[in-house]
Amino acid sequence: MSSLQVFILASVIKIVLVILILLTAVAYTVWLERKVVGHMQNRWGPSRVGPFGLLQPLADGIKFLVKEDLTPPHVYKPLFIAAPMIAVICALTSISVIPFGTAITVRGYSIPLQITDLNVGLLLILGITSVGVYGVALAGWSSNSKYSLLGGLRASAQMVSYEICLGLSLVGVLIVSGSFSLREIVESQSGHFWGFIPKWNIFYGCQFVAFFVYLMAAYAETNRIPFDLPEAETELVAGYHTEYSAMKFAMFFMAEYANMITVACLATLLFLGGWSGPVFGPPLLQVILPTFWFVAKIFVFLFIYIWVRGTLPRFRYDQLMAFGWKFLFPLAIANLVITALVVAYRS
Amino acid sequence: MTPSLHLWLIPALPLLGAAINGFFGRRFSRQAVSGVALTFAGAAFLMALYVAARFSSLELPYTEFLAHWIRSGSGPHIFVAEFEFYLDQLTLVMLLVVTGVGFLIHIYSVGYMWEEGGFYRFFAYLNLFMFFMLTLVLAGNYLQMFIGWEGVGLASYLLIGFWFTKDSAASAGKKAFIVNRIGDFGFLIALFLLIKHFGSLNFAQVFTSVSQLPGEMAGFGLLTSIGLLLMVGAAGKSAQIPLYVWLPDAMEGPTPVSALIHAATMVTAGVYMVARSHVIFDRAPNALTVVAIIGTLTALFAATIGIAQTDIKKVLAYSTVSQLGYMFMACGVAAYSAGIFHLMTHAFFKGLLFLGAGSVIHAVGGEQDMRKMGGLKQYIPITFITMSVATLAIAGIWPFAGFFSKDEILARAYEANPAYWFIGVTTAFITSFYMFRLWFMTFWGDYRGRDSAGHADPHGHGGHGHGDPHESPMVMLVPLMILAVLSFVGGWVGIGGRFEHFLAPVFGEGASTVATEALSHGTELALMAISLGAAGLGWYLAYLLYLKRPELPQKMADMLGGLYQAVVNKYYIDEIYATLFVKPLVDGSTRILWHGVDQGVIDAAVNDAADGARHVSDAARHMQSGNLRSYAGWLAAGGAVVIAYMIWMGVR
Amino acid sequence: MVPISYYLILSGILFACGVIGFLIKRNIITIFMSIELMLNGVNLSFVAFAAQWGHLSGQIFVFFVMVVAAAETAVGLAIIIAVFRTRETLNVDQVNLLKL
Amino acid sequence: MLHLVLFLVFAAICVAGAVNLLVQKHPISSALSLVVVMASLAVEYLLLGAEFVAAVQVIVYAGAVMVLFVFVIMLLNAGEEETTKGSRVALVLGVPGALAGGLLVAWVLIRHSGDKAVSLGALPGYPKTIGWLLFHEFLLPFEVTSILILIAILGAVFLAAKPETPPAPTGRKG
Repeated sequence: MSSLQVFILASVIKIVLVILILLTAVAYTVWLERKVVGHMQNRWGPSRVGPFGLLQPLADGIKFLVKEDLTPPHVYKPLFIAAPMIAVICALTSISVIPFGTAITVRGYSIPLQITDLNVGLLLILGITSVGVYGVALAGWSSNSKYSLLGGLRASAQMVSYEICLGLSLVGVLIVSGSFSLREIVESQSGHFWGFIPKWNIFYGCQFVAFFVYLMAAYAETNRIPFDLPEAETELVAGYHTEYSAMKFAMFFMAEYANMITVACLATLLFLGGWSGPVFGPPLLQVILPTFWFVAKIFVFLFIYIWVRGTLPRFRYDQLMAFGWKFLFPLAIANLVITALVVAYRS
Repeated sequence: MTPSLHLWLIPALPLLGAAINGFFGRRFSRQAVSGVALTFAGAAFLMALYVAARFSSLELPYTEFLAHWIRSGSGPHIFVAEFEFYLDQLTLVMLLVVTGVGFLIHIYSVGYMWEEGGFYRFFAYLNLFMFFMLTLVLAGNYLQMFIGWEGVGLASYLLIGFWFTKDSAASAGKKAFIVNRIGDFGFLIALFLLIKHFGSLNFAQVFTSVSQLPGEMAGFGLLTSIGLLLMVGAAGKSAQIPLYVWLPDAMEGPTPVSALIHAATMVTAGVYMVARSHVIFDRAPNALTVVAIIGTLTALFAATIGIAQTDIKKVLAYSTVSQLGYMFMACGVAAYSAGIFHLMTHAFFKGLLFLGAGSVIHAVGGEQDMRKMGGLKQYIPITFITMSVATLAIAGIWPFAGFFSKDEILARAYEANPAYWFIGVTTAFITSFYMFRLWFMTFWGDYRGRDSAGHADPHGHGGHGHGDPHESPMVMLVPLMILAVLSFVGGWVGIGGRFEHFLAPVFGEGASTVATEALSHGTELALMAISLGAAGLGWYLAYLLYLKRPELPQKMADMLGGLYQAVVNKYYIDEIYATLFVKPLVDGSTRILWHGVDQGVIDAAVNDAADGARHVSDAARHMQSGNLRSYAGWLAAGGAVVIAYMIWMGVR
Repeated sequence: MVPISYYLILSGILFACGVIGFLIKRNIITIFMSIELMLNGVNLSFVAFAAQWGHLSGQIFVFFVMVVAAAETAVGLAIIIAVFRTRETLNVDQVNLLKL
Repeated sequence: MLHLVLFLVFAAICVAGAVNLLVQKHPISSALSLVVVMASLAVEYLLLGAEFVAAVQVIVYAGAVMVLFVFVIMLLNAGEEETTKGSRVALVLGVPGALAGGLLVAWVLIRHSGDKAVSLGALPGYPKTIGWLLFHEFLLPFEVTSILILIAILGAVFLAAKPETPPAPTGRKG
């Protein structure tokens, strides 16, 4: 087999695998959230379908698929249909540059655990995330409903605002690691300092402020509590997806959770050292361990997501804007300036 | 090298006084205003005295440089005018006259103007006048002299129109200013000619250049033109035919102003200027002849008008014109020092006459008509005595000041041309007549003012009530007394040609010495006797007509008829001027300049341009539709044109 | 291998579309988008020229154009909002008070 | 070959998007066409090797500028475009002018641009090199644009703020 053929074959396998895993992960993140929040609220959560309710996502999926797909009158149909697709496509595409671990070697071919490695991988994710806004905004607009329109408006304003903080928080990391390539960023974080502390950006690069800003901005970007104003059930009756049902609604749902996972991956890669961690044991274990660490860190991140959801109330809209522009934005800039100065001093 | 005299202080001091009074006087009390004015005028006088005291130790002429003024051009065509001061004997005489008489009149004014509104304004103007007059006198070049020349005109205008709410005063001020402008025009052209031909206005340089030129014995050359143009200027300032008409009207100003400006100092500036430019006139005999003729005619002409005037100040005004004519006559026969001598004595006695007249007017509550006076000698004795001295002086009675100076002029005129002398003596007779007429009408006989008292000048001295005439306060009388003394003794400096000798370095030895020797002693004595006789005759005639037989003048007037009317109406000169010059000028301006040029051409051009612009804009504004897309359309089309043009021109 | 002129022609087409959009569209927001389209056309030619001359300053220029475009968008849209508040229309044919 | 195919495909998308922008009556459709144009332009940039420019194109233009457009369209609830006849000049003079200008420029370009062709990624615009240039050769313009941005933010806030109330959150999208 020529190397091109190997490349194409490996790519196809990787794409299929990643999509399968991602969709499953999305489904089980929903389950996890319901379960965890349930326990936090002294309930059981899903427990009827399968052991511990583990088959619940499957049941939900079937339900969405077979439900009647209602299209309300007076909607602008092309966009009404296109909007959830845009949302889910953008959510799924951004996973393509995420590396899940070191390269593995199969029959002498080194295959990186990543669909594609780009010089500007991080920028690609940012770009795709920002394009993802259209899904929400257009859904709100095309529904021809005032709740949806308000939700769409809120979503677009909020996401544009917080995108700036998100981007600025990442610039600090970029300065420390000096690359846009996610793999290189992770590799720059391997090793330890002072004997035991891992050289993660959050520790070694002193990017804990950036991490905090990133965390906040990520919550807002993914429309999660406490910043879930575009879909605030009590005010806007689910906001931009009020008029959606069945599989279209499911697409928004999937997009949201896929985005959560992407954001968690990104946080892990940029701040928490990616797949770096203690590697030991037999060769097979050594292959699996980095990916394990990676998944574990994502899991922790997702858990914090759910934990926050179970804990914090929702912001008011002007508070959201004030928090973003008057607190996070200056904080991110201060972090950027200090990081730049420190890096300049070190070199 | 003589140490600096700080001549610049002499004009600068009154200027400072004028500035203080002019800017802050409104808040000052009258005492403070008069204090400031008197201090600075007096200081100028003291400076002048100091200069006189140092005079014998100076290298003459003494010049003092103050500052650079104009520098233009370079090389041989450079023109330079500096602020500089020039001091010689002539300047010193003028300096003393101006500051001395000026200071006395300042003192007098404090009393005279005490009741008037605008007290500070008056003294500011007066000090300003002193500044300009002293600048004129001390100037080191013609341009600086011109500043003073224009400045005294300005001060004169301001002071004639001092009571500017009175219509006649305002128009008299304007008349003085406009008539003076005509003269100044001639003066300016003379200056331009000087610059053109001599490249300088500095006295020393100009006179040096001129003295190297040959005299223009005949014809009409450069120097003659300059001389005549200077004479035009002098005629304007010194009220000579044909530009004398402003001076009688200038009597609308307060009386001290008439005394200072329109008798003693400013009007003599023309004489001073001619005397100062004697180098030019010496080489232009034709111009000098014109000066002499104008002076002689003016002397006679104004004197005849003076006979019939009833306003006390008008009489003195025509007298002034007449006396100025004498001075020009003197200059015209190249007897400059005689002219200056008469200038000085005239300053004393004419200043005194005006001040005395002011005192009389003050006494009778603002009345100026002599027919309503009479018998005032027992009411105002001091004024009477001083006025008498002045009258004797101007009539030319020995040994008063006027005798010496007038005699000198007449002698020199006789020497030049007996016709001048004859007219001069006739004028002396008429002068004596109308002056004694004034004297008798005012001070002798019975007081005729009671029945009609109350017709006081609205700006006059109504505050004094309408009772009997009363003597003026001391502050007015002291200057009168001092001037009376000067009028009495002032002529003695001329005895034996001392004054002439003093001025000889300025006017050159030749003219004066030759002149004195030309006349035999006997002829001189005869001439003296004749002029004394003429003066006596004038006195007798006035005594006869106005004291002994007061009904006679009316009869004579009836007898003379038209001639008398002509004299009363000043030969209708004002009317003739109005018909000949003013009306054509006004009509011409109205028709040609206003309706024709201004409305027809300038306004029409402006209006048509505006109309045209509006029509074009009316058409073009449709482009400016306010529609964004239209603008973009024009832009796109224009862009296409530009691209096509660039490709056409081969820009790749 | 693609000739540079292809890129330039594409950029020209985009620019012309922008100009024509400016001319024929009535909605002020769409007109504004036409301007963005023109800017994008110009950007493409910048990048193409950068490739032709082998110098990156062409690409740098694109960044400046983008910055200016972003600033322009912010201000322009704010103006549009202000105009809409007072005139209650987005049709430029009805926003024509700026005339004699 | 692949290069040419990619170029043609995305150029076609690009032109289609641009034409669609003109044809569509509703501003939001026009806006989405413009997003398509920009996205395909990003691909063209990639073909020219300007990967950083391409990424920024997507982030800034598609992700921020056009979102603002959509936001404003939604905020003002802009409806379908009315076809008013406010300007004859634009149609009579402007469109022919624009077409003529475009044709002239195209003619010049085709005549004079020569046969120079670029291969895929001929001049890679790496972020590092671009950044280096930006902070060395173009430092002053860079700083000036930052001031421009600041002014634009202030201007936008001021303009969009309602006169009586403090700036509304909608005005802060600069």
